[in-house]
Amino acid sequence: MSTMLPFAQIEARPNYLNVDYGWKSWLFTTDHKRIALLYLFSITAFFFVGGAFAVGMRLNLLTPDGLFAHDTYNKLFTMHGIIMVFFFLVPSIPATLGNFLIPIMVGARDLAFPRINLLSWYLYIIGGVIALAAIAQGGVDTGWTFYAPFSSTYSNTHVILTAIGVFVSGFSSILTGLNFIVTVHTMRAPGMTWGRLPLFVWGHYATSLIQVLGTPVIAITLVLLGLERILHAGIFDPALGGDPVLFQHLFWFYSHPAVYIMILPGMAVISEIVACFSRKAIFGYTFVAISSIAIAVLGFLVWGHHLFVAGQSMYASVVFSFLSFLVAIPSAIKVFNWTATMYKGSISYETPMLYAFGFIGLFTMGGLTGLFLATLAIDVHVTDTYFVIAHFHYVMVGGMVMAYMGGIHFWFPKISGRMYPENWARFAALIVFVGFNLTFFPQFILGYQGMPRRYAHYPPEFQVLNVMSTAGASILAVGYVLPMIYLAWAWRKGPKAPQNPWNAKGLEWEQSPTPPPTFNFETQPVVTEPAYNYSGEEEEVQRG
Amino acid sequence: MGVFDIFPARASAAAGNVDALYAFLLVVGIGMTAIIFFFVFLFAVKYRRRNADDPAPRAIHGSLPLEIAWSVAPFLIMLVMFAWGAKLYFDNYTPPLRDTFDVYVTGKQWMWKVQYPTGQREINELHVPTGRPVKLILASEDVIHSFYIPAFRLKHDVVPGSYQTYWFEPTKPGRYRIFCAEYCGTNHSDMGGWVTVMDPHDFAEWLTGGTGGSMKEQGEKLFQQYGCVTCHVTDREGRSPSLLNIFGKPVVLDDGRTVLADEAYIRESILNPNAKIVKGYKRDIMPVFQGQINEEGLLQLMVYIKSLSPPVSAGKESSK
Amino acid sequence: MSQHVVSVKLYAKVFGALLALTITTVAVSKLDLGEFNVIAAISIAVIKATLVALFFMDVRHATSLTRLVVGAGLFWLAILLLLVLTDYASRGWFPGPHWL
Amino acid sequence: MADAKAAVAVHDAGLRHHFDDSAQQFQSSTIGMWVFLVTEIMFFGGMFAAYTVYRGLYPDAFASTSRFMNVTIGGINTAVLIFSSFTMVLAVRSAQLGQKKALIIFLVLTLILGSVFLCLKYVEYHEKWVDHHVPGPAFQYADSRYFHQAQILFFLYFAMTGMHAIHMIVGAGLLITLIVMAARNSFSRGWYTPVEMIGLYWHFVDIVWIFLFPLLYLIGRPK
Repeated sequence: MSTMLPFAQIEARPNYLNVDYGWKSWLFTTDHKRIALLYLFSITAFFFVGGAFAVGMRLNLLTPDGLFAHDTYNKLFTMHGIIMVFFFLVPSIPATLGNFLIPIMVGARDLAFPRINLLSWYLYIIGGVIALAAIAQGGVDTGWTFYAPFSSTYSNTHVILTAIGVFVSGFSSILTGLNFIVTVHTMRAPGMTWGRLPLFVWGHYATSLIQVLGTPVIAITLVLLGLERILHAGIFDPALGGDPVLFQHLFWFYSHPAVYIMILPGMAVISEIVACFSRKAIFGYTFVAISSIAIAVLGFLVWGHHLFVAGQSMYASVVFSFLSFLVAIPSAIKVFNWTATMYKGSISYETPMLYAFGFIGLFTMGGLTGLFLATLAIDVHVTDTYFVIAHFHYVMVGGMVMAYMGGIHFWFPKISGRMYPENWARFAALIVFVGFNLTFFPQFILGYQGMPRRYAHYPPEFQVLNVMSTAGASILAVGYVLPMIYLAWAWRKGPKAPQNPWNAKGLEWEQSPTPPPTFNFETQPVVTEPAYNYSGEEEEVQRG
Repeated sequence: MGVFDIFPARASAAAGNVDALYAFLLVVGIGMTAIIFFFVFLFAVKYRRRNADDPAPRAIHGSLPLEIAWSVAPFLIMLVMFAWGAKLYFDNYTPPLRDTFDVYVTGKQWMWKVQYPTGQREINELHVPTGRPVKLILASEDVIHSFYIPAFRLKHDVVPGSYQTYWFEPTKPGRYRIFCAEYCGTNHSDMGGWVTVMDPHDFAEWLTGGTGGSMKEQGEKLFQQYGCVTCHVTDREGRSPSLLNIFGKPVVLDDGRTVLADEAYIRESILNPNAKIVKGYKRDIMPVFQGQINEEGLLQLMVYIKSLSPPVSAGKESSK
Repeated sequence: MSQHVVSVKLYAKVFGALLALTITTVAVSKLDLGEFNVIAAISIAVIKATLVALFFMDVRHATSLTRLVVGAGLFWLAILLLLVLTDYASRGWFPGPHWL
Repeated sequence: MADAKAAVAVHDAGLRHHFDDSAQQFQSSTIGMWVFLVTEIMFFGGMFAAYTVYRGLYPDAFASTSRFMNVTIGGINTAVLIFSSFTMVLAVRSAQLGQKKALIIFLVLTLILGSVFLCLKYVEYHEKWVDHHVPGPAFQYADSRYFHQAQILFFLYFAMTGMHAIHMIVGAGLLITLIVMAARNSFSRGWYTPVEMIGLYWHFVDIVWIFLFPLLYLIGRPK
């Protein structure tokens, strides 16, 4: 453990925040920590833009006849989907926590390509601005899935402009993935073998594989869609000999692995939090690490389960259904290993751990309902209904956003040098858990009862459950606004954080000061013990 | 249907099978969730940190047998789900080959046009008899829609440019909702309607009510008008395969494949004849009709061509 | 830096082989081999691509990690092509498999 | 993205501050470049998937379009591009040996050959423009049976060769920066990473064309 500096001097010592001031030091920085903060503020902004659209949708669904005109509602759910998927969920943890922590966790001074990292943020902002421009001019009403031939021929909204926005921000995701892969391969500190890498790094390595291998396919799909919309050559238009199912194949080839881009970083954060707050090594470290890679690889084989009813041949559907069950196993292994880690641990209930409990419970429900959708006969009944909406919100909001909030609270001291108010944070976590379940559990029932998704008006018999869902959404909104307030307050006025407030293991806590200097370490770190060595055993132990 | 009913109204035998599978999945799902919630709660309380300076617990790095157990066990349960789901999927999407009551449904931006072989036409309404397999032949005139009847637990995307089919055998008379389940534009949420299940007696009565020129006659007119009859029926020079008695039977193609002469095959052979050439016949003989015959005309031609293959005498059991 | 320097002669030989293969593929396309036209064209292209990759892009002396990255790229391209084709290839099959 | 590869020499011949030694930096650049090339494989892979599907669905229409593909220009272009790959690899070799003059000559040769390719490509596109074979409202096709299906093939033709041409133009831009840097003695026996990386990129674009040529030009059933 490096020597503990008395409180007073911590602030004086130069760190990545106070080493330089002024907008130039932010907009032209190549320091991965500052780029992480740039991403943090822009992603939070997009999260609340997407959230505003969600509030609009829930208000409209209070009554069977809806509040808004059809077109407005169609644009609301489309923009909610696009902003949340491409501008919040895909970049969130990798671009913020990943950017900030991976170099420190592997013991490097920065990512492999710092300038490409800055370019990645600029591409994200340019893509975001283009998408916002499309919204300002009237938005797009094709759904975030842009299905042809509606998007290529029949919709008269700003499809091409939005597609360009998503296309540009896609390259931001590719470059982040490329940066992480090269950093993990070539810039690990001496002693930091693959078997000692924190699971946070394993999770992001798997995510980067998907970002690098999947995103280019949606880039070319959007280019073809844009060309089709201009030339009407018929590549996706059945009236001119094209096949709209081909668009769905190319779209979902990226978009299903994209949901693993969203959840794997969440799992990565949860592995760290559960190990730290149980004060115990992760149970089955090798299995949890390898299951991240297994999810990344198998994730590319299963996209056909989005096309069971779309006109795909029955034999292909059977193949995709079987593969979709295979991909569920690594996720199950992770959940079992987290639970087993808590066995005989010494568990404390700080906020990150509350979010971890929430994640494990809700992600389990989200994953299991995924099995419902992988079962062919059930999918025929429930696809394109609110059952699917509930499933992916359980995984994305119940899983990913909970892990994101948990990660932000867990590393907030390291990032800002300050502590957040514990009781307010616990209260907010509770509200998020309650609000979330009230919002999305009724949608499972709505889904099996047959209420289709993307409906501006719905039959009266579905109203009661919809009102419950809207009520839940308002609670959830409060749950998301609270952290904004107390974290902003804590950034300036929170109590000074010691170097390792949670007594956690890992280079970022033990060998890097809080907040870290520009090059992360005063002396080059050397790793001598296995990851999560909370029990203080000296020698290398045979991995489970 | 009550507000909190987890099983909506059921109007066909297949719906019962799907509900049984759903019940099985619910049991497995709720069971697994309960196990996880129980253990997380138990460990969180039992092993909570009493005071700050508790000794760090001993590391347990993992156990291979446990890892294998909780990988293989879920996989076996999943195999049951997979096989059961796949079987029902094939049953529901593969119509019986003979004596089904065929209804032609065409999706158009924001309405469903339903046509019966006897010529009746309806908008957003479907009338079906109980106790007899009803086969839906689905087409679309513009974008992708999806003909969804929750009471039968069935839907299928209606992809323009091809026919999709599924079938059901209604059991409970009543009125059930029809929805469009694939987003198709502005009034996607208003593109619904009602399916009325009637017992055979009332249905026969209803059927004789509205009589327009039956689809078969209009199909025959088109069959003459486009000159199909000259090659496919009267011509004996063998330039093109005869269309008598071919519907529902396998057809051997020139590249050796065997294809079933169903609606999709006939439609494709009209619009894009070179796609599948029957063994022993030459390519590039039949003109391409892509873009010349609209959906309605195609459906009428289909009914007429099917009438050229009279169903085999009722005695033979339909192979399902 | 990659220390080994390759002789110009070897590069010239590879260059000659590539030109020869180009001429061959054009010549082969003139013959009527039915289905084999496509297979011949693609296999010649694969040979040419492998030559460029091994010699010109120096994958011969590359680290095993680089070879892994190249292999992964081709494997994922294969996933995209093959799984999309499982749908299109099996569309025309007999609709009802009676074994299930 | 490309400029990041042209790192400016700071002290130990181009070593950037966050790397321990230049071997680590070179290895990072190589892996980074290859990972980028994998993203390019998947990028073009999407179009190859669309091509494969439509060629499977409409073999006759695709075969009938081969009459309108100018195989001679295609063949010459293939030879030109292979030749440019050859000069590029010689350029990298001379950079390895620190022969500045030879490096510049070969880079200029590669640039010229790339421009020849683009000019021939322009000639082909113009020929198709005149024949009304550019997909869109003005598209015409001799054989009315395959009007729609041929338009899809020409759409794929222009999409794939167009995307390839854009990559050629970007490659030409990179070559120009390399020539300027070489002229300014930025490279040495110890550090010539940008030359090697852009060489990899150039060879990749050549490999894409090696697949495009037979698939788009040589699909006709000989009459």
